[in-house]
Amino acid sequence: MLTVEGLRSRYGRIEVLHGIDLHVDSGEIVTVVGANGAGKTTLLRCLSGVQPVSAGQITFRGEPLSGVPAHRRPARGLTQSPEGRQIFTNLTVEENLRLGAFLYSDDRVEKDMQDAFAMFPILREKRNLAAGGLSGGQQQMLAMARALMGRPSCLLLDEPSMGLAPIIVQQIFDVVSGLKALGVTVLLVEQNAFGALTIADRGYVMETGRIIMQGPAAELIADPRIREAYLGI
Amino acid sequence: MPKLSAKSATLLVLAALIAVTPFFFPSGYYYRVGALIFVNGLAVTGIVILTGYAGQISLGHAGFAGIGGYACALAPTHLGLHPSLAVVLGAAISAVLAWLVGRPILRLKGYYLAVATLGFGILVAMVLNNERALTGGPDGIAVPDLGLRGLLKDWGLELTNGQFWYFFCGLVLLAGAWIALNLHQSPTGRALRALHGSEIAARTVGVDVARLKLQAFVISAVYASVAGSLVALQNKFITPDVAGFMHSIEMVTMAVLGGAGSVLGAIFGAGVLTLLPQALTVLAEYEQLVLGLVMMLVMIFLRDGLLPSILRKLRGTGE
Amino acid sequence: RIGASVSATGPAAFLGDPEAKTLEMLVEDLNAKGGINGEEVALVLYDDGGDANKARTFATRLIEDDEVQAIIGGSTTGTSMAILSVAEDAEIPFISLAGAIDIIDPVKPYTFKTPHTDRMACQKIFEDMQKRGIAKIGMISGTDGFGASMQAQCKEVAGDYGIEIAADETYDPKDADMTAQLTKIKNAEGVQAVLNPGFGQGPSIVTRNYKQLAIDLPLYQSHGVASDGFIELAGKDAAEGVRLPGTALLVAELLPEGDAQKPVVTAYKAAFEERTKTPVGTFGGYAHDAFLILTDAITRAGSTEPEAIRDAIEATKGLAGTTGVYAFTPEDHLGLDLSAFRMLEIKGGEWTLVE
Amino acid sequence: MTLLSVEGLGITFGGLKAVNDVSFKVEPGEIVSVIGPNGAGKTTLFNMISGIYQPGAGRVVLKGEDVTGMRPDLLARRGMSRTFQNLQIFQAMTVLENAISGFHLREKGPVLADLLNLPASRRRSREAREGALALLARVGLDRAADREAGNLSYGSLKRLEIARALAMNPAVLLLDEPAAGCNAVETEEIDHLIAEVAASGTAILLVEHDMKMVMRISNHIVVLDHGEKIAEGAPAEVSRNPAVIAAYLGTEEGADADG
Amino acid sequence: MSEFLQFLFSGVTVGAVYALVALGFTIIYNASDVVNFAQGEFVMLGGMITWFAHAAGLPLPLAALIAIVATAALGVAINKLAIEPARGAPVVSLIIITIGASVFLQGAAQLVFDKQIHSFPAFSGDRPLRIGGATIQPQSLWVIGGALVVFAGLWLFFTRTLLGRAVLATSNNRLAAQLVGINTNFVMTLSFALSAGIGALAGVLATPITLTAYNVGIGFALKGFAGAMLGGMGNPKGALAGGFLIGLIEALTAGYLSSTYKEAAAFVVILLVLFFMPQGLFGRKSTERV
Ligand SMILES: Nc1ncnc2c1ncn2[C@@H]1O[C@H](COP(=O)(O)OP(=O)(O)OP(=O)(O)O)[C@@H](O)[C@H]1O
Ligand SMILES: Nc1ncnc2c1ncn2[C@@H]1O[C@H](COP(=O)(O)OP(=O)(O)OP(=O)(O)O)[C@@H](O)[C@H]1O
Ligand SMILES: [Mg+2]
Ligand SMILES: [Mg+2]
Repeated sequence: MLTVEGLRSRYGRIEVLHGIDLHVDSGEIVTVVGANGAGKTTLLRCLSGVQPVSAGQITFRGEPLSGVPAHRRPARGLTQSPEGRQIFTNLTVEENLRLGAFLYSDDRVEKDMQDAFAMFPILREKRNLAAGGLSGGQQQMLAMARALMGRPSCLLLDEPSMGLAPIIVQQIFDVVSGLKALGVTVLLVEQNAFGALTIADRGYVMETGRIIMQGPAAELIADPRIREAYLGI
Repeated sequence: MPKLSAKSATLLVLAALIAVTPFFFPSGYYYRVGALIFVNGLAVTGIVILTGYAGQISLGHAGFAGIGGYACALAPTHLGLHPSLAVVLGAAISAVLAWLVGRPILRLKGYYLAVATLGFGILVAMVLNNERALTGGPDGIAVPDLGLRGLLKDWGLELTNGQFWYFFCGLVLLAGAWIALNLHQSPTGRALRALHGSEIAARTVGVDVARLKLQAFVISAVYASVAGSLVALQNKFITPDVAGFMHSIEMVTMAVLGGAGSVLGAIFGAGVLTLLPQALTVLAEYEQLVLGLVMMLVMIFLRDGLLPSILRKLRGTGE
Repeated sequence: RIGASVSATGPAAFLGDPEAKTLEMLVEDLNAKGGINGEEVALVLYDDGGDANKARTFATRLIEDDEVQAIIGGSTTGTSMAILSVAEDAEIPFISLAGAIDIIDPVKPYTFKTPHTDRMACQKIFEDMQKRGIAKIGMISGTDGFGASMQAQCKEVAGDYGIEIAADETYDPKDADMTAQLTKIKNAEGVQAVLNPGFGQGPSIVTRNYKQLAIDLPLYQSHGVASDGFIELAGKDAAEGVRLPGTALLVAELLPEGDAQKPVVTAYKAAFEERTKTPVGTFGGYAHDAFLILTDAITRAGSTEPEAIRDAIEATKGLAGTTGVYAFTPEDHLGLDLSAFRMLEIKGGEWTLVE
Repeated sequence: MTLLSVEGLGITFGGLKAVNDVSFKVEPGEIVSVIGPNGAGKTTLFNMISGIYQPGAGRVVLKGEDVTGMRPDLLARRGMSRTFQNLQIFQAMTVLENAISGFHLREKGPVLADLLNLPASRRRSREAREGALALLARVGLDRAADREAGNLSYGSLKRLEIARALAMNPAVLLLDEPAAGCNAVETEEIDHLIAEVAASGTAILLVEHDMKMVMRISNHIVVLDHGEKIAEGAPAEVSRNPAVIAAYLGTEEGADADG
Repeated sequence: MSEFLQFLFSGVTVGAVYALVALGFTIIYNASDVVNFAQGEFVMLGGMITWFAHAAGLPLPLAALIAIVATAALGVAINKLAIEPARGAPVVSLIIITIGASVFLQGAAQLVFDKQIHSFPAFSGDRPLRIGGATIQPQSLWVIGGALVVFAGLWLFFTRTLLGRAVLATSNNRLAAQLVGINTNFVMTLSFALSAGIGALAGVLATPITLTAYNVGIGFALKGFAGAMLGGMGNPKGALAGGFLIGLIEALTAGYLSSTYKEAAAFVVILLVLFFMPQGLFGRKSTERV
């Protein structure tokens, strides 16, 4: 579904991705783990088109994405829930959700919005509050819900569990697993590597802009190097 | 290579420019232009402190230039002060006024601060325009001679009027730049730049944000005031235009165009925007067109300002 | 070489623009005719945008860099004052195009001016008011240099004509509506006429608002709006009956045969309108006259030495320009008297001569 | 004398009681954690204690002085320092300068001295700089010292904020989710850092969702839900409290599930 | 009483002009946080192009339409050529670009047209309407009506349409806007077209009252900006209220206190209001939390 070959990207003159190869098959959950500054966020930004690619090829559903501007990618089914939440702080919760489905008409949106509220009841309570007034975790939920409003076929999640209470973290991972059942493909970047690897099919490990290890999630969890470097066990 | 601090480098470059360029002047007129660049550079250095460091926008700084200028026109005749003391008086009045005005309005942010300072500038310009009995109104008023040139002559240093003002303004600019550069790397300067980045975080590390902004405002007002005084003394005549809205805009534009974050950049901007109209006289009616175009192009392609962008390109570490 | 710095742009563009065009036109014509004393005249023209500081820079440039022998310019009083101090220092003759009396009073060795002073305009108007038995007036003045200066002069001389100023209002040159001020004047006790010193769009709006409020007192404008454009902008109806002190230029056709100014005025008017397709106005006339005075002086001096030119200007006698007939002396650097003004009235959308 | 005591603190936002009548005490060298579901009012509580919000009710007492609603910069002088859940970094400054800014109170002096670059001003600058470099090394950012702070990754920025807060050498340090965005190993490093700081006598008030970390290092835990304090006590106690499990942990082993 | 009424009419006439200009600021501001200092030039162009086309023989309505469309197109061009290429630049840089655009347009206008003052006939004649002893020009009613209609349109746009919200989202968080599929470039283009069009409309409606010339733009921009800030930048309600308020303060000050310092009064009121309401009358507080 999503293939990345030899991807390089830079901020100014400093290259931070030095040739990434990775692929996500349809209906799979794939997770990327790695230390702070490894380049995980940059990778996702390249995929969603907000970060220029200096070399390499991204193919989505068989078509190259180069030249497709960021705002066209959601229409193709590729949606990102960005790092740091990036909600519309001055708009209400409901408006945030509505904009998540910017490409769709009202009737369809109504139902999705109810689904989102069902998933995160707190958002229903706060629907008319400016999103900037939400607590950090609530904003995180909103960011996730907003991404889902776009009904992506491939969802790019950047640390969706960050700042969430344990009870909700569990729920988020359940949601992601549930997406799989709906046929949604997920590329998940997580610092909570244990949680992520538990629900993922496969995983990649990134270090300073390179993939240094990959394999089925179960194998990675069992790998002592991973356990020591990322799981702290 | 012995490491030269950015500050010394900036000052050296400036001093060298001031000292060396006169050898290439084809006529006395270039001294005049040079002096204007230095005066504008001085005013703009104040803007660097306020806007570049502290991130506060003022669209009314010409008001302080007006105060400095008219102090030189009025204090000698009405108070019998020597013109050089009038400069000090003007700076003092500007500082006090900046302090009084700044306290309430510096609580405002962004455009709200811009409109408040704009209002202040317009009020000053309006008083200068309308209190004809005192200020001579829109037609302007004469300013007494500084007398320093005569003094130098007595000491055996004979300079033309143009030369005198060129070197005098150059020296004042050097002093102004030195102070602004000191500030940049000092604790106060860091605190200013910090509150620019995040006021809340600056507060939590103990920065008294209101007080610091006020200090920056007052300092930059003094810069503008002294610049205004120098214009008045040099021209021996002053009109309310110095305090006008367009002059305020011009100051900000010079700073941003050159690179508001750095003193040398802003002075460079002052130079460009002072020279440009002089260079464009050959194009006469196309002047405004070209000026507007230059402003846009610079900001599009050298968005951090002329000098920083050029330097970065030269060093080869840019985007 | 002649230098010029006028305000072709900026708030005083109404003044500077026709001045610049006039000068360019005259130099071309002159050179086409072979120049002065067989030498071509070069004009160096700068636009100071109405800013005194810039004007001073350009004056310096004209003298030190372009090495001109004389300067024409200073559309506004502020710019004129800036130029004159440079010109005086360098001892270069300077002919100002601005109104204020301070420019030549006290007389400075190298400074002259062509327009009548504001004070003369006030005097002319008050003379006319006196004739009509008006003793109490309201004033509404622009806060620009022109309006403010004339306002002050008028207030000074009003007493000489037994005229009392019962209401004194101002407006900003960019204002869009003056009904508030006019209402105040209208309601002021015993006002018999209204005087509006100003230039630009202000006076047109005043005139329209005057009509809107149906004020039926005589309205006097200043020479600041003496051009056909004013009638058009204020509207024929609203402008009906407005009086102002103008120059011969506006009433070229109405001048009696034999009027000394008639030939100059008609020639300039025809040439200017042909070239620019815009109606002539008083200000272009000032530049015309300045150029005339200067070339006349250079011709007579037979030299381009600044001092010789200055002396020749001071010896000018009976030189008919568009503004009036000039006669300079070492003590009088204005060279005009009240007779140069003619009281005009707008009737049926046309300028007419009063009397 | 108690270092910091929070007494009946409360605030409402448009009818919502975001924090209601919360009290607790913190002693020097103690690590007190505040936990609770998202939206429980933890950050709001921090914002009131650190003077960013004016409390609607209650008092904050620091070293015996009532400092309720006092401006953050004045609190900073009295020894309070904090980090933010929504990063507050001086983006345009270098990493080093960000850290130096934490020394503001110690390095600031008369403006005039700064304007004229007097030796005293230079000395203060130099000292702050040295201190900052040492701190950056402690949080593992020494190699990034001269980079523009805005260019760091999220996790690095979190650590930069901690360094800046530590630079103040505070008596009370408020940390709002310091480990968010860090993986388990990085979190452990932060753990150690916090424990070290506490051992030096600084009182620490911690908000964190990483239960492993909370359970490991806290001396005392305060649990909030819907703005109210629902439980309080030692880690072991709290983690067995049914109300806490229901509202927050999900399972008794909430801490484990959270990897 | 009739005196007061006259001052009031004077105030609303001028105020409506300011309000129209202020309304023009809101859209671009809402899309990008940039106060477009070239807004005044759009007003100038509206007047000048209409005058030019009318003088060239076109009927007034057609001339006005051409002016509005042409100005809107120019707005788009400015966005495409100057704003879009500078994407990601700090807000001050963008402001300088708009100031540059303003200088440029003014320079172009004096070349393409001329430096004279111009006007064209009022839409419904010059016969003043008498109300309670005071008079008002029919054209004033056009301007007031224009301001109200534009206000209503903008208000509906921003509160009732998805596109309006997309505009707000773009300035609030450009990255996120792109990620949900908003074509932020299109939003900017649209904003410039609308802003410029509204500016031109202001010029068309106001010129019979205020007259026009190549250099009137700055004055309009200044007053419109002040009005918009007084009301709270970005909010159509604020722009409307702020514009009218400034007009009224000026007229009442001129009527009852001093015509010389009427603008001073306006700015003093602005300073006072901002002292107590730092976001203007209707400005919303940013809800950024830490
Ligand atoms: N805007 C930027 N400008 C310059 N460099 C940047 C920028 N953003 C990130 N970087 C650098 O790129 C590298 C990769 O950063 P990235 O944010 O992708 O890391 P990450 O793996 O997501 O880390 P984290 O887990 O901390 O979020 C880091 O070295 C970072 O400093
Ligand atoms: N400025 C505000 N306006 C309106 N509501 C607010 C505001 N600030 C906070 N709230 C509300 O107060 C409640 C508490 O928020 P707070 O940020 O303190 O939660 P928290 O405990 O820090 O949550 P998290 O763990 O998600 O960060 C939330 O429901 C939030 O919506
Ligand atoms: Mg990341
Ligand atoms: Mg929180």
